[in-house]
Amino acid sequence: MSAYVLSIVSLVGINIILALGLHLISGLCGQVSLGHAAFYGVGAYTTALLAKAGYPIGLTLPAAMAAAAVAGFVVGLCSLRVREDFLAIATMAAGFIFLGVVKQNEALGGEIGISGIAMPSFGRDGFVALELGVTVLVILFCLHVRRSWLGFGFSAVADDDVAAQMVGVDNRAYKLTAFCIGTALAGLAGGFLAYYLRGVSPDAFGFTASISVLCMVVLGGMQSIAGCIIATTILTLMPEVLRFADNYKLLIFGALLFLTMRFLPDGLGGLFALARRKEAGPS
Amino acid sequence: MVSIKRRLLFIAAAIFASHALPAAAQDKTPVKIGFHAGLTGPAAADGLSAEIAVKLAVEEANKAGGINGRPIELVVYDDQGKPDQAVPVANKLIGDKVVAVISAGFSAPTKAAAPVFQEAHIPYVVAIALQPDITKSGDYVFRVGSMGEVEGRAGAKLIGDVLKAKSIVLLTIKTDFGKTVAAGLKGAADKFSFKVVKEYEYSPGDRQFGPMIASIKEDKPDLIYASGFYFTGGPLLSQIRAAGINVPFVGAQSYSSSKFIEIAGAASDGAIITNVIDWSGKTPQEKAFFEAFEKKAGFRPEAAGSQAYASAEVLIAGLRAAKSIDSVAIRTALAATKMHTVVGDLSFNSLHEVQRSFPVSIVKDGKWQSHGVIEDPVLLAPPTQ
Amino acid sequence: MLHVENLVCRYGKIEAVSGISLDVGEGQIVALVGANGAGKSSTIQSIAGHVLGAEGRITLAGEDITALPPRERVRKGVAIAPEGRRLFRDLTVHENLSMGGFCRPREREAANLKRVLDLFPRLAERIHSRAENLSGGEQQMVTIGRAMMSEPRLLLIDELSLGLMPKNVDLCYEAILRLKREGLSILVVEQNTTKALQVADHAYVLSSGRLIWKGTAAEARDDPSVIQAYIGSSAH
Amino acid sequence: MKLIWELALQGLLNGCIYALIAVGLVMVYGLLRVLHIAHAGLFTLGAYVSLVVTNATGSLALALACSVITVGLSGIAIYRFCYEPILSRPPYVVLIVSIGLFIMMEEIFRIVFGPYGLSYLKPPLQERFTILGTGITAAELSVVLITIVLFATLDAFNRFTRIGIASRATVSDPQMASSFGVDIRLIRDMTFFIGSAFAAVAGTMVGVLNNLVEPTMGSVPSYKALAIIVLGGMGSIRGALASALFLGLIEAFGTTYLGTLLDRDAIAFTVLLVVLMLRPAGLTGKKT
Repeated sequence: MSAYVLSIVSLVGINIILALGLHLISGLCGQVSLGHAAFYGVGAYTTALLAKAGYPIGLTLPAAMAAAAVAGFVVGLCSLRVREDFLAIATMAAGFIFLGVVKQNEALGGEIGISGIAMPSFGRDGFVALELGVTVLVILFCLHVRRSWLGFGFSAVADDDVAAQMVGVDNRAYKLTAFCIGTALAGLAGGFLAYYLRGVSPDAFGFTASISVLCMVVLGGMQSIAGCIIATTILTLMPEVLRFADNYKLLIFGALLFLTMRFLPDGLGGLFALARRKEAGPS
Repeated sequence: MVSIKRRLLFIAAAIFASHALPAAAQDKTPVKIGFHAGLTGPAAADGLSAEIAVKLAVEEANKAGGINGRPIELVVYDDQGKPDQAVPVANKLIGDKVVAVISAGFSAPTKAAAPVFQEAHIPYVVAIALQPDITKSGDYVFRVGSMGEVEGRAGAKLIGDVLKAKSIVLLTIKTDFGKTVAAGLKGAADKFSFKVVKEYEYSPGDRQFGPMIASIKEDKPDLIYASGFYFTGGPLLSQIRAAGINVPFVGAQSYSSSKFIEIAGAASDGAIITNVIDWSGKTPQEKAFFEAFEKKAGFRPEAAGSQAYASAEVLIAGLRAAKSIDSVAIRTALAATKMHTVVGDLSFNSLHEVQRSFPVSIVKDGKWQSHGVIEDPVLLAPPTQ
Repeated sequence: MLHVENLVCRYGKIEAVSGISLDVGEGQIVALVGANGAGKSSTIQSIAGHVLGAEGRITLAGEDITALPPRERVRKGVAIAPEGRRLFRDLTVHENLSMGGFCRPREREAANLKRVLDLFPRLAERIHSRAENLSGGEQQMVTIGRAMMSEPRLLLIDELSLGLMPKNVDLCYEAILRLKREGLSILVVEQNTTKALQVADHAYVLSSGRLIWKGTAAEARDDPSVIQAYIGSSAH
Repeated sequence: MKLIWELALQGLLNGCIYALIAVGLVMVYGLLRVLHIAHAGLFTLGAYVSLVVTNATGSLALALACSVITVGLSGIAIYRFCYEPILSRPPYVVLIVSIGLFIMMEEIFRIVFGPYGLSYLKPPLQERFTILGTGITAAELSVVLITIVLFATLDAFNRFTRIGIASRATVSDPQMASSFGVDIRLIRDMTFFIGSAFAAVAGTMVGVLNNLVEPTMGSVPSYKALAIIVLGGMGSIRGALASALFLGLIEAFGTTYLGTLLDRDAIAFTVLLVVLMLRPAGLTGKKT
């Protein structure tokens, strides 16, 4: 594989981890978040700072996950007070505050960011292999969560959190758990991104980034892990595939987003469900 | 492993080339130069201007015989102003077998691409990205745009020595450019015996500066120095004047677009900047560039376009001087650059940061006009580490 | 005035009302009683046109209104004071009443308003209060008043006394009797069977979506066992 | 003291612009519970139409009229073609449709008008006045006056006309309103028209104030206006005005006194978050 293909593949992997994190929070547990990129950023900055200080990747990535999960726990606690659109906007606010703090903090590189992170000792190919391996594990983990009691709890909360509470589901605990796991995954993705870019700069974790992750999850169909993975892959590859369209690339991107959701509101997951139903139809 | 193999191949190629020089002279296969910038998204204004400039430089070079007889082929990719797009773009350029690359991308994408090119040993000429760490990626990275810190020092000299201001207010745009300019300027304030009475910061998205201006009125400065871009500086300056503050307004090259004057209108009169290009266009080279660019683009070149053009000039000269497409040879030739470009005489220091002087421009009669030059090789020496 | 024939309402696979027929004569008060979930609300909402896909035939003064949307029914003279009152919370009493008469010419609004305020003098005092700031009783008055603003021939009232203090229940029933005397036909859904049967001319008892008893209110009143047997002790 | 007065004035001025932009979003949100991000694209469209017409004809008044009509009708078109068919879907579906639409609009502006931004050939409303010891330009004064007049008119319309009351009733309970004879579709069209027309006015005034109309000028309003919806507490127009002015003041004083701690957006959103934690239904919203 050429370096170009490798770089694309690893970007796809990072985005899948990132999007699956949001999938858990917004798709499975129904808590739409417009601030996911902030946790991505927390992970990336944690990794960048630790890697610059000489710590190995075996330590930086778990630390990134932990830091993002802690941030996720705090935001999750706040978000317990608000619901639906207010929750979305509260998470958006959290994203802007994260960005504001990072930009103003010289210890975090301020506007300039952090650069000069060394590739892990096993080299670029090894890094890509590690990252893809972890991506597969994350996918398996998410599939597992969905089938577990945890997943049922999430779906119950997503369906109707008042009703869920009435039948004895502690929706606060479930929401917090979803936030922690989802943001930990975002932190992991951020950690990989820091190595991938060999540095971090604040603007990569802004509102636009949060929106594009949400697009991946929604386009995939909120309920479908496969849909989420495919949508993420498509959206990540889109700039590459559309290179020929150059000037019209973002326009096409917007149009695709618009048209897909306008005419296929259940996302790609809905398409699969439709296909399955058709297959099963005659019987 | 790969890089060692490639290096061996290059050495072999170089040996082959040196032995078969007459044959190489007949070589008409194009030399590929890569180019990336934000051509869509928020970076598009600078990116498109730079693209026009670099294409212009390549056309002109091809008319003048290309690289020692071989035509130049420009490979252009859009990084959308995003760092995560820049890494695949860099790898794709490498896959396209470019011999060197020009970046007119902003800091974040350029910073992400620089290590990729460094590891592939592909000379990388950075036109406008000002993030200080970019050249620290390694010895294949060169920067034609002056670092913010250096431009800040040039601004300090302009304020203290030329405009004789004693107390100034500093308005810093929250980007790496703004922050580094502010650091350079504040660092040199004592040397040029003026005081920064207050520093304000604002975001690139801001267009309404009322509260800041209200507060500046209280500070009663002799001069306002504001880093920013034409789209912030234009509204800022007209609002400052509308509020009745009539002290000199000084800024950096990022205002050099004629849009700045268009936006600020009459208020722009007398605004002074440390520029990258001498607007009087005294040398035939500059004059020709102005005319050719304006014909192609429909507007006058500003900082991004000029620096991208200069980067192309530097790279093409380097390729010609290297007499081969071996990366080491190109790097060596670039490091030895000492030439006159549209942005003046320039050379690189040990960190491959550019050393050059700053023409000063002033708005008069609705046009940027030449207003002297800040020349001080010691003051304007870029950092070496 | 109203004739309902073989009404069926389904919500998904659940049949809430299975083939009910009933009549409301001109100038009559008819009570529709039954336990919770008997299908009373579905029936009355179907008559108002609020239930999508209700089957059967509904005629108003001989005119088939089955296929009409709610607003056409209001124009024809069917007004509802719905369960839970559903006032426009952010609007004032005056505005709520005004909305009731939205489908009638504006010139008649003042006269209609006067009629409603005569009926419920207390609303005159609260005419500029926001609906959400009213007491439960006042809200019910606005709900009935709002329906009256549309100059109905048939008034539907869903769960009139639910959540009201006895004093206010009496006030509302007095108003209804007055309206009846003015010639209005009224269909009341009630869980408070005793109260409903005191004012009604006819009564229908529903259970599990079926009509299980009908007759005059007097019959039901005289023979409490009828009601007791069908609805149980929950009736009071 | 003078500084505080001037900061307040500038804050209110910015607040007026926020209010003009946000009111449409608030109205749409109240009616449909849709986060109408593409509204910020209509704001930009309004700015472009006004600029192009003014530069062609020399009349800002004519331009404003064209802008209001074009943008108002575009608002209706967006509702009819983009939102109406998917209203029964969960809110995030409509949100993503709206985001897609906004991206498309920004890109179309860039492709049609270029990425550099356009300016007025003869910038209008440049005269300067001194009021209560403070200098103010005609453009700034116009913003304040327009805001007062438009909001007063809208409020009167909503309070005293039948259709205005009907539209508020529709916000409160669409089904009941419809059953009393209100044509819900008409109300929605009207809401989109009025909201978009306000955005057109806001876009025009921002274009005049900055003498610059850029393809991306809607990005900051696109998320700031969301904050106003929340602060104002769901769909209340008076609440929107109050919270827009509040946000303007917070930013004016915040950036002046706390600018070294946090940037403008972060200050605004910190306040938003604090308000949300204390009053989860917004500043003027009801307690849940």
